[in-house]
Amino acid sequence: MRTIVPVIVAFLAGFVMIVSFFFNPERTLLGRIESEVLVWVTIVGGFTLLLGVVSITRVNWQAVRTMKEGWGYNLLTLLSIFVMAIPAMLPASWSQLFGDAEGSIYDWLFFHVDYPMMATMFAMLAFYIASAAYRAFRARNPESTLLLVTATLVMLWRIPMGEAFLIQVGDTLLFGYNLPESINTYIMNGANLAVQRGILIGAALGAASMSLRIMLGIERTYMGKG
Amino acid sequence: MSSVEIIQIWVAAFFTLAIFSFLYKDNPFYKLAEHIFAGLSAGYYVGLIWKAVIIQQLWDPMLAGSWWLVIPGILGVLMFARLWPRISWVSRIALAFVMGNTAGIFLITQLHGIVLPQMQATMLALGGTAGFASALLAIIVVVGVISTLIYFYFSKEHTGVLGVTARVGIWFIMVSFGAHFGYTVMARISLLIGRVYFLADLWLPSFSQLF
Amino acid sequence: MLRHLRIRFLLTLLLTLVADYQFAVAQTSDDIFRVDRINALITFVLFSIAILLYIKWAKEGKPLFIRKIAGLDAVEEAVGRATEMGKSVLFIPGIQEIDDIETIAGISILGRVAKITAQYDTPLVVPVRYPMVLAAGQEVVEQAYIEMGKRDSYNRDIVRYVAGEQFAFTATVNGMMMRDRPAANIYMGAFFAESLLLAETGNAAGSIQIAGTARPEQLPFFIAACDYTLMGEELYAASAYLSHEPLMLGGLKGQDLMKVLIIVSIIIGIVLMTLGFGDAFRNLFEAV
Amino acid sequence: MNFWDKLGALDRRWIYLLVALSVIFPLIVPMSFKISITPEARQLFEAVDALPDSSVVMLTFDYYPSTVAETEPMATAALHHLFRKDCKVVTMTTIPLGGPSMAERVTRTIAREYNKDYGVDFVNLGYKANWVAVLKGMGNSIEAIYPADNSGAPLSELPLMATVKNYDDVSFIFVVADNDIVQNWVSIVNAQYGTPMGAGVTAVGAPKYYAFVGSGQLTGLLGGMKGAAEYELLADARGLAEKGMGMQSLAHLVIILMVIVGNIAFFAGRWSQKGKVR
Repeated sequence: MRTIVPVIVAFLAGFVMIVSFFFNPERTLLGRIESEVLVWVTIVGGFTLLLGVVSITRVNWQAVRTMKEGWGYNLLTLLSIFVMAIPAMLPASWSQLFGDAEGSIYDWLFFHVDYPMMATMFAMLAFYIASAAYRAFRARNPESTLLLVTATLVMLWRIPMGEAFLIQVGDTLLFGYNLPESINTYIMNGANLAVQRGILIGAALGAASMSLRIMLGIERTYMGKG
Repeated sequence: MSSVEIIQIWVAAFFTLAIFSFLYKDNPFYKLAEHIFAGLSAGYYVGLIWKAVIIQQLWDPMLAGSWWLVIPGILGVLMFARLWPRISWVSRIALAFVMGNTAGIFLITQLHGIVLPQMQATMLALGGTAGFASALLAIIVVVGVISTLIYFYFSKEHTGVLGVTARVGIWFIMVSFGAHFGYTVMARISLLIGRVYFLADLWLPSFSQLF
Repeated sequence: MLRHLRIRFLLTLLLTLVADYQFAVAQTSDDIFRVDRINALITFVLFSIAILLYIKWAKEGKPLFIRKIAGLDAVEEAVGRATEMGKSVLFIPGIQEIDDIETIAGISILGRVAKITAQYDTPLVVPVRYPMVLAAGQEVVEQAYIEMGKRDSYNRDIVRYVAGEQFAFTATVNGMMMRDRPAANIYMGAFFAESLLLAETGNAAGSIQIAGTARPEQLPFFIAACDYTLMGEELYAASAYLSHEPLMLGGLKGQDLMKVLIIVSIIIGIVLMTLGFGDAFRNLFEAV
Repeated sequence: MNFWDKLGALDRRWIYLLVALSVIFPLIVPMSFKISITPEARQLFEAVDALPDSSVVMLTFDYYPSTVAETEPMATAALHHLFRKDCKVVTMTTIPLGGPSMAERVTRTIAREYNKDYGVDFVNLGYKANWVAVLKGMGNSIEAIYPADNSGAPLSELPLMATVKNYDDVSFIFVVADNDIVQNWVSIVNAQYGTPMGAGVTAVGAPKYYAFVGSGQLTGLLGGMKGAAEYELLADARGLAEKGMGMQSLAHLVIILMVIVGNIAFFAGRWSQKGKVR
């Protein structure tokens, strides 16, 4: 019961999609079912996101309740959740601070607090890359040498200053050979395209094989224990 | 700049700098920012799902007569059974519904939308009449695709012809990853530029307004 | 009997679903069956048979050959070096939950590493980010120590829980690296932006570094900063090679068979195209 | 400790400082360069440019706030181009964190410049969960997946959506994304419904999508901030990406320099140690 029901549900939810692919949806009952199933999936999918929120709330609440070291920070997380969520759920007709339109608390907190932080998180990586470039990226063998040389060429090619430099090099040393153009043709649309295609095909087979196993209930890791 | 705008900019600048402060070392400002960030993001989800799913996809249509939407609604609520170990198996039904559907779509689209077209695009005429450059490009693509596929083929030892091809594959892979490397560096720097631009273009000018 | 019923059920379901109900509003094509998608149907059927057959064989215990991945030799060599130097080995099974297949692959490679460290009494440290990964990791390592007859050398602190967000976890692990200066750092699993920071610190600590991940945006950094890197599918193959888990092994073999078919079709296509009459063959692969 | 060892052991904060300076310097001393256009960007621009007036174009905001520096200039330039051509624009997003807010704000800001009316000239569908089902479901009926637009107005009340029922009524899909979703747009939507599409992606993802341009599944591709700058130039909508190119240039040079100096220090250090042992 605990496994057989989910396995049957998973199979049917996937089976409809496969059959409908090979038949004309407009003329069969299938088309109707397919449409409805897809709507349902988008609805259930929404609840998965909420589940994440509930477990963040739980973890932080535990920390606050047991006064774990640094629980003040956890309290801050809890407060932030409520300050953001509650005004958003109140109808905008009550006050323009509610809802999610421009001028609401929700919109303001997103654009002036959440947004800059998220944008900055990844901006930090520029610094990390530079320091790793200096301290860790070594041409230790022929393979990594080739990788670093290609990387350098591509980095030069993607900036206007570097492109001008590459054209200069081509003009003076290589009898007017257009270096930037051949980087685009032979590296990006040649070797790179070929390898990405090979990897894409391999990854697609892997994803399809995983999907097949999930649909048939052979693969149940996603269900977890219990 | 109005005073509201100045406050907005200063709030955003404070949190930007608080995150950047991690570069020096882990510190209370970073921790503060990090925890507020986690909370606001979770709160954003609540507001979004409330509006986009619960109101727009469940409540309104059900009031309009689509009573059967109560089924996905219940399935969605079942998802929360995960939080209580004793009944957590019930959540599997909802999860299986979503996973099974995604798997069904993927199973077909990966083969039909990726494998077939990518195979077809590799079937190039070698040594055509279009000139040296395009002939060379066709050879690079063909050799690259096949040798990459062979590099990731695990059912035979890489010796003999297979070994040589796999060796060629690794060189191709290194060129491609080099390109990837260059592009990724570019991406991270662009993001830094975005933030520096904000600080220099909006935040700094606000100083003159303040004093 | 049950099998028979299952097939009957499927057929009935199929027929009900595709019966011509004529409630078409706008018809794009007159056929109920999409004849133009027959190539996808054939691919789909071939693919399913290949995967399922190999999984069946793997479950039955048929000997299925997978070549040893060169990266595994590198892992063993690195652990050997650590033994010679009398220093520890650091292993990180990625920073994702246990339901990520990269984490699962990482954990099965951890089993192999633990066996070698158990054999030579080399200290092993495994920081993890999730309680579930902690449980799985402890189970695998304990099993390895028992198998090597070193139950006494095992302690629960080998696999340890390091809480925190992505960068906080990274900072803690980096601290461990600089303090203990392990002889070898092994990264196997799902890594994101922290790949850079870990590999850089490991380099500064003078450790040998072996990495394995399937994320294409992190691979180049690992290749440039580590001594050996398992790329993409190699990670899964290494794990299947070690664990002989039927689902992984069967899936991998089935995919391999498909790869052969794909390569052969591509070559036929190229030959026909080069000879000038390949368009008909090429059109067989048209996706509509 | 000799010179090479010292160089190798340089504190990383000096390197951070160097990176910061390389990005700040061009702000103080503005530099301008000629930006060249790659064929992939030109193909995308030409495909959009060749659309008949008042065609319906779907523009996706499939990016998180974390990559706005790369992606938003693309979305902005595309909107300028589309509104100037009098195309009808339908926007949507598969990103739960910020996607709907950013789509709303960017689209409305630019629409104001061209006096476009909401509901007639453009519509923001917003977000629905589980993108695989969303992408597939819009092939049958957009209204089934999106009963209402982002602000809650029923689709039946929006004049534009009366003519846009599913992908058959969309002439072109312009995907702006910072994740693997592009691959699903291609394999689910383009492969099954045949709607032409082009993509603007972050530089991290760009190398992969050359394979889709090569197979004709994508008509064109913009990669990272440079790609955005190219589209800004082509569409004559100069903005942030073009301004960023100067900073980008110096920072790339710093990274390249770091790789070279780092390797020299490493190998020279190794070489001098070898000398000592002998």
